[in-house]
Amino acid sequence: MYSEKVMDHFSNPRNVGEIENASGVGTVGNAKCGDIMRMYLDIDDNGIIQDCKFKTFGCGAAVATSSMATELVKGKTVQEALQVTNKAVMNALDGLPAVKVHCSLLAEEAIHAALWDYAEKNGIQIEGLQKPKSDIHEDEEVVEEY
Amino acid sequence: MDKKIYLDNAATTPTRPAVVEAMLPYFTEFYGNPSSVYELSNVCKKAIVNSRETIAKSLGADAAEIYFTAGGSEADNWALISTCEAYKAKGNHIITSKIEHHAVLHTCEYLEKNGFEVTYVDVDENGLIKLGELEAAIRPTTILISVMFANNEIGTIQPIKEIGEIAKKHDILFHTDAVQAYGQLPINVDEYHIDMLSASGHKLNGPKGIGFLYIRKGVKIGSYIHGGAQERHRRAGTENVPGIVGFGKAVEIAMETMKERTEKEVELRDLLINRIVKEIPYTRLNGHRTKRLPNNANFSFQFIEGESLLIMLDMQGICGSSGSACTSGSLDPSHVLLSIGLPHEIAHGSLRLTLSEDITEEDINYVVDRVKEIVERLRSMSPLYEDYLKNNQNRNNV
Amino acid sequence: MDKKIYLDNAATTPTRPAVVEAMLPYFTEFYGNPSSVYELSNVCKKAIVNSRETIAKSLGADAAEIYFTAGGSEADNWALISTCEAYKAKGNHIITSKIEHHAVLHTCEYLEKNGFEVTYVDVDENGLIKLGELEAAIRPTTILISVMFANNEIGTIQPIKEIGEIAKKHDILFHTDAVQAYGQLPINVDEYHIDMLSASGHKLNGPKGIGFLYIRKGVKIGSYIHGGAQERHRRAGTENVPGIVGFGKAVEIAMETMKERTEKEVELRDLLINRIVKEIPYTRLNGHRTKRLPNNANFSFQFIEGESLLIMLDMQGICGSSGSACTSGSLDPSHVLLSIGLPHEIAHGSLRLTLSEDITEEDINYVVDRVKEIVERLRSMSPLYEDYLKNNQNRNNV
Ligand SMILES: Cc1ncc(COP(=O)(O)O)c(C=O)c1O
Ligand SMILES: Cc1ncc(COP(=O)(O)O)c(C=O)c1O
Ligand code: FES
Ligand code: FES
Repeated sequence: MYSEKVMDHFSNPRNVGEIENASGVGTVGNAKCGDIMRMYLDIDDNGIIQDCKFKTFGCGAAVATSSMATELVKGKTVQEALQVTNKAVMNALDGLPAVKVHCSLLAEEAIHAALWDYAEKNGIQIEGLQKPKSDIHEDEEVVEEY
Repeated sequence: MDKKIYLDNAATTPTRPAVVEAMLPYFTEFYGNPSSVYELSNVCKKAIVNSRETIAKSLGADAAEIYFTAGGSEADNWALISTCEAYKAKGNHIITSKIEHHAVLHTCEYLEKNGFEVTYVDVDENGLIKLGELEAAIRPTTILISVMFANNEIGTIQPIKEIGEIAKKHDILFHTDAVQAYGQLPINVDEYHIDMLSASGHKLNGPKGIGFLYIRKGVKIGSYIHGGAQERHRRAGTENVPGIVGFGKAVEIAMETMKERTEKEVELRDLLINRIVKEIPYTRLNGHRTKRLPNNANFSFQFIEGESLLIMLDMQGICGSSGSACTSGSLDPSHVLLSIGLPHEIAHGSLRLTLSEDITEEDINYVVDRVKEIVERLRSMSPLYEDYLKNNQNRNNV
Repeated sequence: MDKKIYLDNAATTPTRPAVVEAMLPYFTEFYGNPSSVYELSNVCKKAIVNSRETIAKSLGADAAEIYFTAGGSEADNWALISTCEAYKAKGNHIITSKIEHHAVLHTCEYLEKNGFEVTYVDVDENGLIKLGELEAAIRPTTILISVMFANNEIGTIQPIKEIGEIAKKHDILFHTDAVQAYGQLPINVDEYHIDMLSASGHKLNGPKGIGFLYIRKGVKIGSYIHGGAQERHRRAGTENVPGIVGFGKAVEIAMETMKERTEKEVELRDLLINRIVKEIPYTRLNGHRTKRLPNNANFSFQFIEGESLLIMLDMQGICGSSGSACTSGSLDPSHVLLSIGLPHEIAHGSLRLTLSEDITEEDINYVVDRVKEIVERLRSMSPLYEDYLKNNQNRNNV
C-alpha cells in the first residue's frame, strides 16, 4: 500500500519527541478521521529553524508525513518553511495512496500552526502565513483508485 | 520477516488443503453444467446434493431449505430485500441492530430509500442487543427482524434463541446473519426459531465466493438473482460447483472439529485477553467477556491509532485488523465500536485479533510481547498521551 | 464408454489447467482479504488489479470500468435493475429482444411487476433482431436497450454496432449480454457504443462463480449487492480472489488464442453443419448461416424429441444440449426456437452442439455418423414420422 520511503519514515520516524521551551508549537487535528499532529520548532535569532520535532496520533501516512516534514523544514528559514506544502511532502515520500492524501495536510498545517505560534509569541507577522485552522478538512475530491 | 502469525480469521481464512483437494476434480474433470442431461453432469449434480445435505444437517435443516449464493453479502441482501418485497402487503417495517455488518446495514438504508422503515435497536456496552427495546419496537407492520448471530468485530454472541422466540410470538420472520458464528458455534434453526440464515464459505476455511441462505419452508420470498432455474428456481446462475463442493467439505470438517477446536481457541483467546488487559495500561477489552466467539479478541488502546499499530504488527509478522477510521476507507471509525459507547479517539486505537486452530501458546505470548512494545512506542509518539501525562502530573502536583 | 466428445461448451467449459494453476496459490498461500492492511493482502490486491487490467484491455475499456460479480446472471440483473432504479426519473421503459437469456428476460418480468414497461423486439427467422422495430420502439421514456451480443442457443450474432449507434443517437443507455460472445469475438466497447456489458468466467475456460459487469464511466448506477466497500463501493462481498485470478488468466489465454482457435472451430463447425444438413433429411439449421458464433451449431430434426436424442448421444460419449421442453425443467420448448418461428413440435427435436479447440475432424465425423444413426432410430420409433410417411405415401398413391 505504501511506498518504500513511506515505510522507512514510518518505521524509523525522524525527529520524534518534544522540544522544551520551543519557539513555536502547533497542534492540528483532522476532523475527517480524528487524527492529531503536534509540531515543535526551535527557531534562532536569524529566523532559521534549528530543530524540529513532532508527535502524531494517526495512520502510517500521518506518521511518515510528519517525519518527512520535520526533515524538510530543518535548517530552513521561516519563509522557506512555508513552501513545505503537503504536495512537497508527498513528493519527497514518493507519493501516497489516494485515500491518504488528506493525512499529508496535517503536516503542512502543523508547520503553519507552529509558525503562527512563534509569530504570536514574538509579536511579528510572517508574510503569507494565515491563522491556521485547528481542524483540517478540505473539499478534496474522492480520488478513484485502481 | 519469516514469522507469520495470522490473527485475522474473522476477515477471511486460508482454504484448507483438504477443501482444495475436494474441489480440484470439479474444475477440469467433472466440469459439466449440472443442468445438463448427460452423465458428466450427474457427478456434479450429486456433488451439489451432497454439500447441500452436509450443510442442512449442520443446522438441523432440510436440504431443500439451503440455497447457495455467492457469499454472505448476497445472502443478506436477498433475505432482506426479497422479504420486504414479498411481504409488503403485510407491512413495511423491519427491525435490526445498530451493530450489524454493512451487508445488512447498507441494505437497510437501501430499503429505507424505497419506502420501508427500519428500527435500529441499540446494544449495551458489551454489544448485547437490548431485548426490551427490540420487542418494544415491534409494530403491526413489522415483517422482519434481522439480528446477527455473533458480531464480526467484537465477537459478542447475541441471545438468538430469545430473539427467535420474540419473533415467533409476534409472528414475524426472523433472519440472522451467521457469517461469523457458523462453524464456530452449534446452531439449530428450529431450536432458535430462525427463518432465514446467511453464511459464507471463506470464514470457515472454505473457498471465497460461495455462501448460502437458509430459507425455512413456507417463507415465501422470491429470487434476488433472476434467470435460470437453478436452486429450485430461486437463485439463477450456473452453479459454482467447485465452490459448492469446497464449502461442503469445509463445513463437514468444521462440524467434526468444532468442539475440540473451539475449546483450544477459547483457552488461548483468554490467555491473550488476560495478558493484554493486565500488562498494558489504558486498555479495554471490547465485547462481552464470555458471550463471545471462541476466536475473537478486540482491544482498545488509548492514545494510539489502529493503522499504525497494524503496520507495526505486520512488520513483526502478525496479521490483525482494526476498527480505526484510518483503515476503513470511509474515514469513520467502526460503527460497532461507537455503538458500544466508545468515543471516537478510543475507537481509533482498536485492535482485533481472531485466532485459528493453528495458533499456539507460544504464538500468543510472542504476540502479546510485540503488542506491548508497539503500543508503548506509539504512545511515546502520541500527542494525546503527552497531554494526558501532563494533565495528570498537574493534577498530582495540585 | 471411454470416448468423450464434449460439445456443450455453450453450457459451460472445463477450466483450463493453466487457469487452475494460477488460482491455486490464492487458496492456501495468498489467502488474505484484499481489504486488509498487512502485506499478505497486498499480493491479493495486486492480483485483482492484474485481472482487472487484463479484462479491461480485452474490451478497450478502462480498468476502473470493470466490476467483478458472481457470474453472468448477477451482471445481467445488476445492469437492468440498477439502471431502472437510477434512471427512473427519466423514464420507465426498456427495450430488449425476444431471444435474450432468462437472466435478462426474467429480470425484465420482475421489472414489469415493479412498474417498468418492457418492449420485447422480434427477431427474424435467423434470429437477427429487427433493427427497424427496435428503433420504432423507442419512446421519450426509454432508458435502456439491452440486446445480447450473440445468442446462447442458436449462436446468432446481433448487429451490436448498429444497435449501439441507435442507442447513442437517442441518448439511451445500451447494455449487452456478451456471456457467449466474450472470448469468441473481438469486442471493443467504444467502437460498439456499449455502456454496459456482462460476461461470465466459466464460458471461456475460466472458473464458475465469477463474472463481471463493464460499466462505462459516467453511467450512474448504484450497487445491486449492498454492503462492504469492495469494487469501488459498487459490489459488496469479500472478493473471490482465486476466481478473479482464474478469470483473468482465462481471458488472457482466450484473447491470445482467439484468432487461431476460432478459425479452426469455424472450419469444423461448417463441416458439422454441412454434413448434417446434407445427410439427414428433414433437418434444418437454426440460427444465421454465417453471422454465428464460431463454435455453435444448432439443428432441428423433425419428428423426434431432443431429450431422447441427448441421452442416446451420451451413450455414445457425446455431450450436447437441446431446446426441447423435456430438458428445460419448465416443459416449454426454448423461447428462442419459438421466436425464430419454429413450431412446437420442431423446436422439440433440436440439438445444439458447441465446439471447443480440442475437437478434431475425426470427432466431428464420428459425431455426424452417430447423430445420423440415432435420428434414424428415433424416427423409426416416432408416431409423427409414421403419420408423415403414411400421408406422403397416400399423396404419392393419389
Ligand atoms: C447469454 C447468456 N447470458 C447469461 C448467462 C448466465 O451466466 P451464468 O450462468 O454464469 O450466471 C448465460 C449462461 O448461462 C448465457 O449463455
Ligand atoms: C457478519 C458478517 N456478515 C456478512 C459478511 C459478508 O460476507 P462476504 O464477504 O462473504 O460477502 C461478513 C464478512 O465479510 C461478516 O463478517
Ligand atoms: S491520519 Fe487517519 S487516515 Fe491518515
Ligand atoms: S415426454 Fe417426458 S418431459 Fe417431455
